[in-house]
Amino acid sequence: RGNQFYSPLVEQIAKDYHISYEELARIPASGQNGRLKKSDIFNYIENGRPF
Amino acid sequence: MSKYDIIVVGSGPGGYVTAIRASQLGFKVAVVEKESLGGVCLNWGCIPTKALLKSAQVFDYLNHASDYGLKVEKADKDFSAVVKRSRNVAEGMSKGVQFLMKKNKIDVLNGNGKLLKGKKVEVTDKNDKKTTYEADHVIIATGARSRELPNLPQDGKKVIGYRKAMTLEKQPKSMIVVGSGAIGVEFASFYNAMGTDVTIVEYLPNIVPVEDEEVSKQFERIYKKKGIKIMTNSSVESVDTSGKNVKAKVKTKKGEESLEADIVLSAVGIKTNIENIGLEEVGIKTEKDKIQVNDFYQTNIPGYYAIGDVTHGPALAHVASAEGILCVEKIAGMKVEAIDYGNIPGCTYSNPEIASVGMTEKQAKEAGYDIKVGKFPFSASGKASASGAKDGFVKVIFDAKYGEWLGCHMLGAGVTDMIAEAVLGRKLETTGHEVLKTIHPHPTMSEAVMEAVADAYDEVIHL
Amino acid sequence: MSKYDIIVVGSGPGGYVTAIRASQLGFKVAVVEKESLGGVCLNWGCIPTKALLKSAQVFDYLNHASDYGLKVEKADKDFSAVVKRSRNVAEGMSKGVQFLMKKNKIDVLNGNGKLLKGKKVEVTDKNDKKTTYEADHVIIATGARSRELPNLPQDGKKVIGYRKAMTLEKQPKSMIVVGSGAIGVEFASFYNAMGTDVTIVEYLPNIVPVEDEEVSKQFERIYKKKGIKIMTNSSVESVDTSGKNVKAKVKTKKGEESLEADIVLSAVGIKTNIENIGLEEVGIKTEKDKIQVNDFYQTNIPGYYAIGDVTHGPALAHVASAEGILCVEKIAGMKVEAIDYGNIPGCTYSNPEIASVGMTEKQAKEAGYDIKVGKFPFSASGKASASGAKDGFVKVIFDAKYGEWLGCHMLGAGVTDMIAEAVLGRKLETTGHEVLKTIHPHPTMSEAVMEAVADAYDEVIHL
Ligand SMILES: Cc1cc2nc3c(=O)[nH]c(=O)nc-3n(C[C@H](O)[C@H](O)[C@H](O)COP(=O)(O)OP(=O)(O)OC[C@H]3O[C@@H](n4cnc5c(N)ncnc54)[C@H](O)[C@@H]3O)c2cc1C
Ligand SMILES: Cc1cc2nc3c(=O)[nH]c(=O)nc-3n(C[C@H](O)[C@H](O)[C@H](O)COP(=O)(O)OP(=O)(O)OC[C@H]3O[C@@H](n4cnc5c(N)ncnc54)[C@H](O)[C@@H]3O)c2cc1C
Repeated sequence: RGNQFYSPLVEQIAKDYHISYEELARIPASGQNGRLKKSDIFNYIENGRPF
Repeated sequence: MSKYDIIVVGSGPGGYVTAIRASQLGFKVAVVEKESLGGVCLNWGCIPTKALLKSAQVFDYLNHASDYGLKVEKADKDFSAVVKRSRNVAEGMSKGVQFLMKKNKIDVLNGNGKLLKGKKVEVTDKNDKKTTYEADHVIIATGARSRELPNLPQDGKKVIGYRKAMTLEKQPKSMIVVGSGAIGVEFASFYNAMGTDVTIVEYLPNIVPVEDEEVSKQFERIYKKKGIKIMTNSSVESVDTSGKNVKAKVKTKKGEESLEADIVLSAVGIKTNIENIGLEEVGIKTEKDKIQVNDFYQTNIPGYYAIGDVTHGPALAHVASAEGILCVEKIAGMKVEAIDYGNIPGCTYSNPEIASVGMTEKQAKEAGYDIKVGKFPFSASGKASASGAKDGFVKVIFDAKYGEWLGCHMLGAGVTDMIAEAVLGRKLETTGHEVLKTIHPHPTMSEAVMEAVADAYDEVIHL
Repeated sequence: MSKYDIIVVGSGPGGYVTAIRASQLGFKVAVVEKESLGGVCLNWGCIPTKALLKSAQVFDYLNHASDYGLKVEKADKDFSAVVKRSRNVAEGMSKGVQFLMKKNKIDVLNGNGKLLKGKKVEVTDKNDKKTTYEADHVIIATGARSRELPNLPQDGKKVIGYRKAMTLEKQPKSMIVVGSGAIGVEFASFYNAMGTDVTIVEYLPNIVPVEDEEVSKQFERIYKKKGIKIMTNSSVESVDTSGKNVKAKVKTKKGEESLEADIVLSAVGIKTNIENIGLEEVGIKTEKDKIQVNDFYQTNIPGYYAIGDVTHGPALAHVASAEGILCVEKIAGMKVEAIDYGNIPGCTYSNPEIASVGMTEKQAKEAGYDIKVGKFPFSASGKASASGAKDGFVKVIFDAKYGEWLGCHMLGAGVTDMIAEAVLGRKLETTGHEVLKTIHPHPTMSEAVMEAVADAYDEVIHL
């Protein structure tokens, strides 16, 4: 699962959208210390998964 | 002319906390205050009411001592001593702020502040002496006061606001509380415990109307059991203070009723302090009684900021403080994250207490979520039984799809200290699973959170 | 011969919770109990002691009524009524378990259980009738009892264990409590509040020795102020019960002292119930008085499991329950995560309360962490002032490198309900930053958590 910690909610959403940990790692994170938030992952999905 | 990095106008939990954080960040700071340090919260709000409510709680214990195997011969309250204790606590806190100002090398400018163009603040002291100060950043934190309704003018004697309600010389025999938000029901709780005959008049269909409907309903049942009269869907049309008592005409769904009481407490919300502080002169925009700001509390005029009750968002002390901290951290160039107004806890320190965060069941449904709801009543909790505090419950709401914790609603003893778990959990974007697998200590009231989550997923043990 | 999917031996918070979860998962379940449903916890542990402590708290309020502006002419306790209330609460909870067993269609087999080979359990009822039952899985949850020291033999009259200590017919004038773990100091708290002259004798250098040293020290100061005598680095060498009182010879660092009291309470830990339950016959391995199990509570013999006090790990009710749930979820083939024994909260319901989770400062240092420590005393908390509960503090420990929340230690009113935030935060692998930016409601005791974290990062506001 890579070296990054993902919140349980982000993990659930990623699972649902079949987003791998490699892909998750590319999503820009807006939380402190690079924490990836629900809003980040949904922004990414809405933008058509550009990375 | 003295020059500061930051001048904060108003020293409530918005203003004084802002000043301290700014000083920590290396700014030279002054705070302008025309009354007492600490603002409404410390002097006329959060703190003195909690002191009154503590006396009420202890009095309640005295009156129910035999439930605990104890004997009391003659329990009584000394109303003026109760009020005096509350004032002492408030004064102590205000002195504490004074100490904090000194410790953080913050100048306190006593007097009425008015904004001038060019990031200047004119301070008029009690001898009408005017001094002008300059700053790089001016932060408005002038807060709010009790809102007056045209048909409920406060005379400070028989029709009163919150300040008078916490400093009455004599305990009223009867009281009509208009409005059932946190402030209204807290006073209702206090005066009912003291033995005053209390009637609550609420315009909306439910008391504590911002809460989840189940909380409101259960709370209403408990209040009624305590002997508090509750009139919902009702509004006070007019008051007549000419006689010995107050007479209030109340419009209900069934028609007009006439009530009589020693005192009417108007607790229908707040009015911001935005008049005569120079907003127009500087050109700062307001909207619906609030100063308009962006995510970082900047007004439309560069160098001027506003935080706390004077801006949009819930009028709560912890919100005012958080906004102020964020505002100055942004000024200091720190990487900050905007406040998530969806994750602000709201608490009512009545008996029983109410605490909640996030969406109510209704809001979650209206937002289109497919939800899982769980509920655990304290009547099934071992700790609640041992403590004689079986009223209330914890209710949790999850998104069925991803497991997001959409809302948490608590009613019961001590829940205002328990809601932090839900706020942190939501901040960390937990799902129900992690809460369920977080081992809560036994026997505690907090186990009810875990059990409510279990109930949402049909795994509850003690139901 | 009746056949079950799962037979649980012992119905404490380990056993009965296991049985309920197993039933939810579709198993046919029986639970064997030789005494009362609910085990030590409901009948002789967690619950009845908390009922006693609640009476003590209320009695404390009665005695300090004037601090709250209240008047009490004559406050007294009715010791036997206090005890009776506690027994009633315990009975009510035990009946609750009975109801839960029925509701979940769990067979309760009354009698003494003994394991036989081939996953069988022989139950001997009170008329000495033996019946043998068969199961696919046998779970041992026989718990523990008060440990007896050779030089402190319990006669149940003047030298007693916890059961007797919560059911004394007469309040002792003086009491020596041997051992200052949670159980010892809870009884010390109760009897001190009731007016008994209490002396604590502790072998180790600090009372509540598993807690962070700062907690122990502060707790000791508070206890001494209440008039509790405390002897640390001391041990009871022998007791003489031949006279009217008990005479205890206590070895201290300074030499031998002789104490006298009505009663000596031995609270020096527990002894597991592993004798005569068939372990040897079946071949189940034990080690240092505990049944050996793996991460999923399987013993060395397939089909036999053990959970709760009878196994390694802290002897706590919430641990027993969590172990049982995990054990049957694993049996059911669910994907389960082993319990993180580093994240188990421990609570002491004395006055003030103690709650903690994770490492103490000393442990963190010994583990080689470079740490940041923060502390916020309740004396600086507005809510604590309003409540008259300024004793205590919240202390937090973070790893300086990655920000991991290594430990949280709380002393004060209501902290046993506040520790859940730290447990959940640690479960979700938070860093200090998120806790700091989680808006805690004002005014609450829980703000102290946020402020302690702020202190660790030199951002504390109210100090
Ligand atoms: C009865 C009551 C109970 C409450 N209980 C709670 C509670 O339990 N929890 C909670 O979160 N919130 C509670 N609140 C709300 C809380 O008090 C406010 O949200 C909070 O005080 C807002 O802080 P603030 O700093 O924005 O403004 P304020 O606290 O209103 O402070 C504004 C300060 O500015 C000063 N000021 C105004 N104009 C000027 C000027 N021109 N020049 C100089 N000084 C000026 C005022 O004198 C005042 O001191 C309660 C409110 C009331 C009335
Ligand atoms: C005074 C006191 C206060 C405590 N307070 C707390 C607290 O506040 N919080 C906390 O977490 N923990 C507390 N504890 C500890 C807690 O009670 C135990 O950790 C918990 O009860 C362990 O649960 P268990 O299910 O493993 O065993 P137990 O609760 O000991 O239950 C074992 C059951 O098995 C039955 N049994 C034993 N042998 C047999 C047999 N051969 N056949 C049939 N039945 C049998 C016993 O009768 C008993 O009912 C306290 C303990 C004491 C003594």
